[in-house]
Amino acid sequence: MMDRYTLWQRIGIYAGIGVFLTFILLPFFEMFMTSLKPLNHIFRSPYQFWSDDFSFDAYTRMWERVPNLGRYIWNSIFIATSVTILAMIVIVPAAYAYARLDFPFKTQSLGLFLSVNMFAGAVLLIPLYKLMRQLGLLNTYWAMIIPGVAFLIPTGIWLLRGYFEKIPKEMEEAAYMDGASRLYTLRRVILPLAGPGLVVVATTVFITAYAQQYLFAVTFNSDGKLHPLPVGLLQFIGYQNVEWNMMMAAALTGITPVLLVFLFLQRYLVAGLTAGAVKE
Amino acid sequence: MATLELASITKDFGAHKVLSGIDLAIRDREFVVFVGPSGCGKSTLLRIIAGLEAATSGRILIDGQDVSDAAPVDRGISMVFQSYALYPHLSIFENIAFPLRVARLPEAEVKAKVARAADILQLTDKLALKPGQLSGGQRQRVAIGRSIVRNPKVFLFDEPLSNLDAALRGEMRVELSALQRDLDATMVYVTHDQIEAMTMAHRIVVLNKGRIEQFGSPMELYHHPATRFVATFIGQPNMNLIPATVAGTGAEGLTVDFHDGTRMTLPVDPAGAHPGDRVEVGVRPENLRLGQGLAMRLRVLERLGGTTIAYGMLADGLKLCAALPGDTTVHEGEDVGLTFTPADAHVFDAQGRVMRRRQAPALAA
Amino acid sequence: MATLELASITKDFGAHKVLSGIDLAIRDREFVVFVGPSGCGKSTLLRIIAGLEAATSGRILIDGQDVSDAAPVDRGISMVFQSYALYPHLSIFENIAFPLRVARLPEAEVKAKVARAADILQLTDKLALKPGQLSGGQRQRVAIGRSIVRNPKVFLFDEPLSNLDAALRGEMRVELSALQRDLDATMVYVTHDQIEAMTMAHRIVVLNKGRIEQFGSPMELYHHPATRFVATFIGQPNMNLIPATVAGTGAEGLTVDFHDGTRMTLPVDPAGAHPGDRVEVGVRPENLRLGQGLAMRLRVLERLGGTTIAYGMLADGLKLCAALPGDTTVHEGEDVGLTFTPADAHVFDAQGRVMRRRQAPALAA
Amino acid sequence: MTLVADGTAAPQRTRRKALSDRAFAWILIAPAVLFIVAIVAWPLVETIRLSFTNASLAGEDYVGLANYEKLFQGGKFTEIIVRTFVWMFFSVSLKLILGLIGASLLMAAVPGQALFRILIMPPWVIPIAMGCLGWLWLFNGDFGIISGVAQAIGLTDGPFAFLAYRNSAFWAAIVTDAWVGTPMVTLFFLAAMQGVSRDLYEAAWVDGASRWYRFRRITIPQIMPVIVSMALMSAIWTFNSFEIIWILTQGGPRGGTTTMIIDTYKVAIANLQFGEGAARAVIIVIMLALFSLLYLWVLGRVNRKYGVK
Amino acid sequence: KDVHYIMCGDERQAEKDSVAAFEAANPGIKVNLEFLPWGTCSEKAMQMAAAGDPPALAYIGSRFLKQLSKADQILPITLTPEQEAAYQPGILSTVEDGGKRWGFPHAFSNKAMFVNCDLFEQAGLDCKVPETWDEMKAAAATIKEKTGVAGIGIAGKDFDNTMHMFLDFLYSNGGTVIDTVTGEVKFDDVPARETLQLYADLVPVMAEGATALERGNLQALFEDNKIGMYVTGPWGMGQHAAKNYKAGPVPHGPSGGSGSILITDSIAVFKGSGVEEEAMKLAAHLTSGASQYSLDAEWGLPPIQKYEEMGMTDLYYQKPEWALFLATTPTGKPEPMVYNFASLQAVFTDMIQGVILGEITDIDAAVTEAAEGIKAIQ
Ligand SMILES: Nc1ncnc2c1ncn2[C@@H]1O[C@H](COP(=O)(O)OP(=O)(O)OP(=O)(O)O)[C@@H](O)[C@H]1O
Ligand SMILES: Nc1ncnc2c1ncn2[C@@H]1O[C@H](COP(=O)(O)OP(=O)(O)OP(=O)(O)O)[C@@H](O)[C@H]1O
Ligand SMILES: [Mg+2]
Ligand SMILES: [Mg+2]
Repeated sequence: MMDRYTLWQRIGIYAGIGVFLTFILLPFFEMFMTSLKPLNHIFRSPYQFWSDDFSFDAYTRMWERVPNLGRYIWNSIFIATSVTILAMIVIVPAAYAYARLDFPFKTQSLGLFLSVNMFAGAVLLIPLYKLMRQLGLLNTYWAMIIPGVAFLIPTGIWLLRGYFEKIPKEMEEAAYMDGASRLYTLRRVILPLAGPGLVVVATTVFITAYAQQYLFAVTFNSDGKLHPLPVGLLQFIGYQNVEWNMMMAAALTGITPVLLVFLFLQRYLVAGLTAGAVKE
Repeated sequence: MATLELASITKDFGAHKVLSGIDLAIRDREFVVFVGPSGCGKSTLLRIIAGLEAATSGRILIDGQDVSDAAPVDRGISMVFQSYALYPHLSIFENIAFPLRVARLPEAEVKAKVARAADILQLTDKLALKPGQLSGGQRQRVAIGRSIVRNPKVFLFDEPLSNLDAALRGEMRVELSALQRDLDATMVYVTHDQIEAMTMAHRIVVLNKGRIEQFGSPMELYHHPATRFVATFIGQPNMNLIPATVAGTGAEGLTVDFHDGTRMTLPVDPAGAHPGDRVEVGVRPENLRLGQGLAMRLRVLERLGGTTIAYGMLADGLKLCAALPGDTTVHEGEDVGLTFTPADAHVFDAQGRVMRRRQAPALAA
Repeated sequence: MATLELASITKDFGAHKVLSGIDLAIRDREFVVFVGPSGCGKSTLLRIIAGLEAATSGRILIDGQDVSDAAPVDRGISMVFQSYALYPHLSIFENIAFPLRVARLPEAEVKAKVARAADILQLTDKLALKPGQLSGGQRQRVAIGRSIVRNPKVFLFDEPLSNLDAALRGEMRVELSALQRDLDATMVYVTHDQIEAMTMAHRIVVLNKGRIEQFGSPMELYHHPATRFVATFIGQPNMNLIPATVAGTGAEGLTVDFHDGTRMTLPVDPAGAHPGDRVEVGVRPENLRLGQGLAMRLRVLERLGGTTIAYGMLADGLKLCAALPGDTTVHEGEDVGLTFTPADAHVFDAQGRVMRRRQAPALAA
Repeated sequence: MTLVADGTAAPQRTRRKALSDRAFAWILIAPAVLFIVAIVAWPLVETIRLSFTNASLAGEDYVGLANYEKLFQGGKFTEIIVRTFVWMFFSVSLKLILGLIGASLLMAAVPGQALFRILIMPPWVIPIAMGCLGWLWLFNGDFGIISGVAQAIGLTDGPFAFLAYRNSAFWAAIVTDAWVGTPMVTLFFLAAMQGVSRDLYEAAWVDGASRWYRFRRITIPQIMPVIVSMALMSAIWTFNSFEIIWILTQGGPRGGTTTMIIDTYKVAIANLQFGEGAARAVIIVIMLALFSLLYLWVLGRVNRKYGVK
Repeated sequence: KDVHYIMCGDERQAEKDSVAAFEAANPGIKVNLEFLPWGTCSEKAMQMAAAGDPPALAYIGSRFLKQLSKADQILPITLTPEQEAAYQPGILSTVEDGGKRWGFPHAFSNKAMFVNCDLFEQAGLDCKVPETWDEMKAAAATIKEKTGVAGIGIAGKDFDNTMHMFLDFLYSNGGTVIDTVTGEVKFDDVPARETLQLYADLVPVMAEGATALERGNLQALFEDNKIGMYVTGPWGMGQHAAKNYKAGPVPHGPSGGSGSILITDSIAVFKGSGVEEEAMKLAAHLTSGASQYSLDAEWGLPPIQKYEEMGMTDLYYQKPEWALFLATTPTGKPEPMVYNFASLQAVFTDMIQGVILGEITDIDAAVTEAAEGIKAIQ
């Protein structure tokens, strides 16, 4: 379109984006600054943006201070990945059923599914704990994976259903005409076609699973080796000191993997939301 | 290769009756086209034949065998969809090979069959591409390729050309006709484009509101439309309908009075008509010519080269359309007279039924 | 109400030259249609006129005033989009009133203007509805309504009918022609449907690869195509092109030899032709008739009622098409002879340029 | 594949097909149903049951509606409900406004656009608890950057501890919650805006509509259904948002940031009064259900009003 | 047998070694030692108990023992006469209820006042720990006036620390919350009013945003010369080792002598773990002489047992700076024992924050109301 921005509009846009990004990134900046400060300099006012004793020390020392740190980061990734895989295994068939098949109580049950979003894990914590105990899952990865999966299923179904609905019905009918079974069609036609949708949903599930690892881990797991990063970070809180610089360094280090995943897939994600989610 | 019979097929969607009492017998190697306005049930009927949709009642016989309950693949039919339904993630080769893969044919056989289909459809050098890299007409051919590798007894097409532009549509029309002859196949073809119907069909089924209005060859429909609906639906531009009153009946036919007072005797079977009855006289634009007769003011002229289509209005507001020779020198806004040969007229009674024409042209083929 | 001049307009998208050196003068009250194959730059040129896109170079004058840098609203143009671009959340009334609301006209004036437009377009009883509740043709009229309330000097249309079905398209074509006359407006209309171009335009611009191939009245283009491209683009079915070799030139015209040995003298201006030159002889299907001449095997017949289109092949594989009278009794697979009057022939040299015909029909209007 | 919708009049064969389709559908959704029943539905039923008992560390006895009665005595709980809705209202509004502004800015075709779109995502991507740690620092009066900069440029003449006062802590929690939620809202709005046909803008521009006019009369109505959807989803998340307030203020000072979920957690988990906590949880669920019904009603109207199919 | 033991804080080598020694001495018992972060560990153990899946034993604030015993979740302990005799006086009272002892005290601390000599000198004061509230108020006011920096740091966040610091001052004014003998609520009395009034008086000179401050923040502020004084435990000696500070007993108010809160954490043995006997054994082992000493030494806490009497020498607390904390231990008083400590804490926090935020102006009424609240919890 020829409707170009004037110089002032352009400046305004960049200024606006600048302010917006400042708001978004400020905490990360603060975390980064903190990670650079030596422990005895962390609490020093007035606020300093730079001082000679800033260094990347914390990034090396944190591995010694909490020897399991690497393990925690790995746990986080492992748990999020497992949640994603398990959730997708459950979500894909269900989303397909809701997109394509007719069965009694279809809309009602979908509504019930979606209403799961109304329950915070915190509200159901005690009964969940009992359940985990009865199933013998306490202090295993499963205790952190399974509740995570359950709370992500509804949104996943809802998102993926949108993609499945976008696949022309004729694709399936054509395969059906050729004698392909439902599973064959699902495998050879539907899933490849829903590829971008699967990426979007899986990424969303992964990110959410990564972001919400605190409550279940703290409650259902007491095995120090299995903790995800957000819980592992608490180890920087000592009896006498909180090692803020190392904690922030560890936090920033720990979020890099997921940021990388996101960076890699964000193209699909933004485009994918246009295609799938925003249909209503 | 096969005959196809439909016996009193009906279809309801809930309370909505979409098809009622469809009886149809399609001959071996016949090219039958379903036409009709949007929503009349063409696609539904085709899908019932394909087995994609279950009929509410009625039976389907292919080669005399009842296949009403058979799965599509067991009916020996194949179908080409309006959207082509190509698999964008598979190569052209794999698209065409899809039915063979489903049937788990050995690789060599798959290769041979796909090669043959590709050869027929001139797709041999495109086999490695993806559907997204092909033009509309080529995609159309891939869809056909997928349907012929299985050697079905009956081919079904649902508006296969409607996504193509005019020039390509004309081309594909010719190709499809040739293909039908080459494959010696029975084909059922759905369209709402009556030019396609007229040019391709051996016989045409005109559907309206879930019923068959008429089933016959194109020329039969053109010259002997059974109803007012068929008459106006077939032929482009549409047939003009001029209201008139029956003045009398006789051996030469029906005598009618037009609103402007003109009286004319038309050579049709006047059975059941009584003086004073209101009828409509149908005249195709191509049967109107300049001359003493209906006085029309020209509104718009469309000069197509070989012909000029003249749109205008009679004094009483009735819109008429005439196809005049391309070299006619008339102007928009001019008043002209239009006349026609009585033998070219169709007459419809108040219920829209035709009165049989006596001097219709001999039917081709 | 306005003239429109384009002076050496060019447009590049990056390295891709889409338009090169477009010069065009459109008269007051003229209905000009841009046609051309897909991607030739029609829409781009229209959008440059509208001001939606900036030309890379060149100037646009409306009523003699340079508007190259003016915003769309200041050019006094209005535009109807292919998608209609109706606002789905606004009522028909508000859709039509949109430009007036933007201009902050008083309520009473808005009401009056919308009412007038709705009246012209027969939308008065639909004003309270939403676009989603209208049929395709009605939406089209709403889009036109929105463009006329502003009293623009020039109307621009980008394929406004391409989303409609055939019957409706025919109807709207007539209505648009009538509207243009009623409003006495200058209109520029883009289409790739040559029937629309031929029937509606006062003059047609044929675009090809970003250049103007020819600019002239429909009959001029039909009878005097300037190039091989225009000749095959205009006319349906397409003109047949038969390769031939120049045998000699003379006062009566150009003598050519066809591949089957037939020799013919065609009444065209042979300037620049030398014996032995390869040329193409163009003959429109409607100018071919049965008779002694080119020997063709009929492949497919399309019986349209008034005419029968015969598709076939010469012995050397050249595909030909002839429009024969509807009552011709030929059959598919039959061998027939085809002939034509030399005066109907067009001759194109190896560069695709036409040789001027000497006995072309008088041009209409 | 399409099924006969009404089973009653259909002949035998269609019914058979429908049945097998049904069975297939049930097989497909069975795992999902199983998960939800086990992990959500059963605990929910258990929570409802607990709400009629005095369950605590010491065991449980049936007490009827006593928990509910106690809840509504004294008006303290009503105060918390009101605060929760105020918190939800402001937080959701802030997210929507920021999301709209952000999405509009990111729609602008300026160089760097792609990079900016990536840069707004981190808050969504990282664990909420970690983001909150960052904000905890930012809000610190003596050592935080906000107070620090404010002092440096003379906005305040001493340190200001945002989390120390009812109002500022309440707003700090809102800002943090908005920060967590804004990227996702922005992303959805961005996607919705990209879905608006360019033709509509061009048509309006040809008619002389300014950018602002186009935003107001085209963009907003066109994405209205998405705005409403996001409003509900954010509202539910915000309502249930626990970690943010817990990490920043633990509901203080003096209950100034205690929302229903914080209150429930304090009672049920910190105080180990499961029965009373369960009653609170049940009230939350009822409120959200009512809220969702209201929303669905609004969404229906919006969809109709804005002509979306 | 598998014995699950929940310990608080980051990993302590001393505790690990003791556990290892125990395992070596008791083949067949495997100890699953888990360190959980402060702030979640006690809660975690109690939640597990509530869900019917208790750990075998857990390190827990003694203040929770009453609640756990009432709920029949933990077992009473029995001490041998030597064990009993080993504890410093007053320690065992923190785990007693209804005539039984409910946990093995495992860590203990008391508090003192730390003053920042740099700031005192800047304000033109002698660096000396104030002995009375009046002196303290005057010093704080002077520092605030002369240096612009807060005179004193008071904790006011929703955190256990807030109540603890208040109790330090209450106990230094002869106040009582609940009579340990009769169980009567004694809070609604003059000492409490005076203490609350003290807080009100200090508001203008205390560190800004006190309602958002807890122990860690105060430590940082002190270290950064942002507060003139504050009350903290013996760990302050380590944390402020590089600073020019002085420490002394908590200043006393008009109605009593200096004192401080005496906090113990204990090892509680849970009922229903199936390994109660082994757990008892382990708890006894961990709290016996050498094991207990090494933990105290590593953590830097006041000695919980009489190590000299056990014949140990070269003790860490024989360094001169420890004199203060050793000397003030006998003046300490335990936390009030109630069935629901969280609720008790909420009452205190609410009252204190009310005063700091200026929302409470009627001190009398506030104390009376708080006393009512405490009674309701009992
Ligand atoms: N699955 C369905 N459920 C309910 N009604 C249906 C369904 N499929 C089709 N219909 C209805 O059946 C009627 C016939 O539809 P059908 O698709 O057969 O029409 P058509 O003749 O193919 O029209 P078109 O030319 O537009 O393709 C329509 O009124 C349609 O609304
Ligand atoms: N914004 C753009 N950026 C780059 N190339 C463009 C852009 N818009 C159009 N083009 C290119 O310019 C050429 C002309 O496009 P234009 O839309 O004008 O064609 P058209 O004649 O209208 O075709 P159609 O009949 O398909 O609408 C095409 O090759 C197209 O790919
Ligand atoms: Mg159809
Ligand atoms: Mg175009």
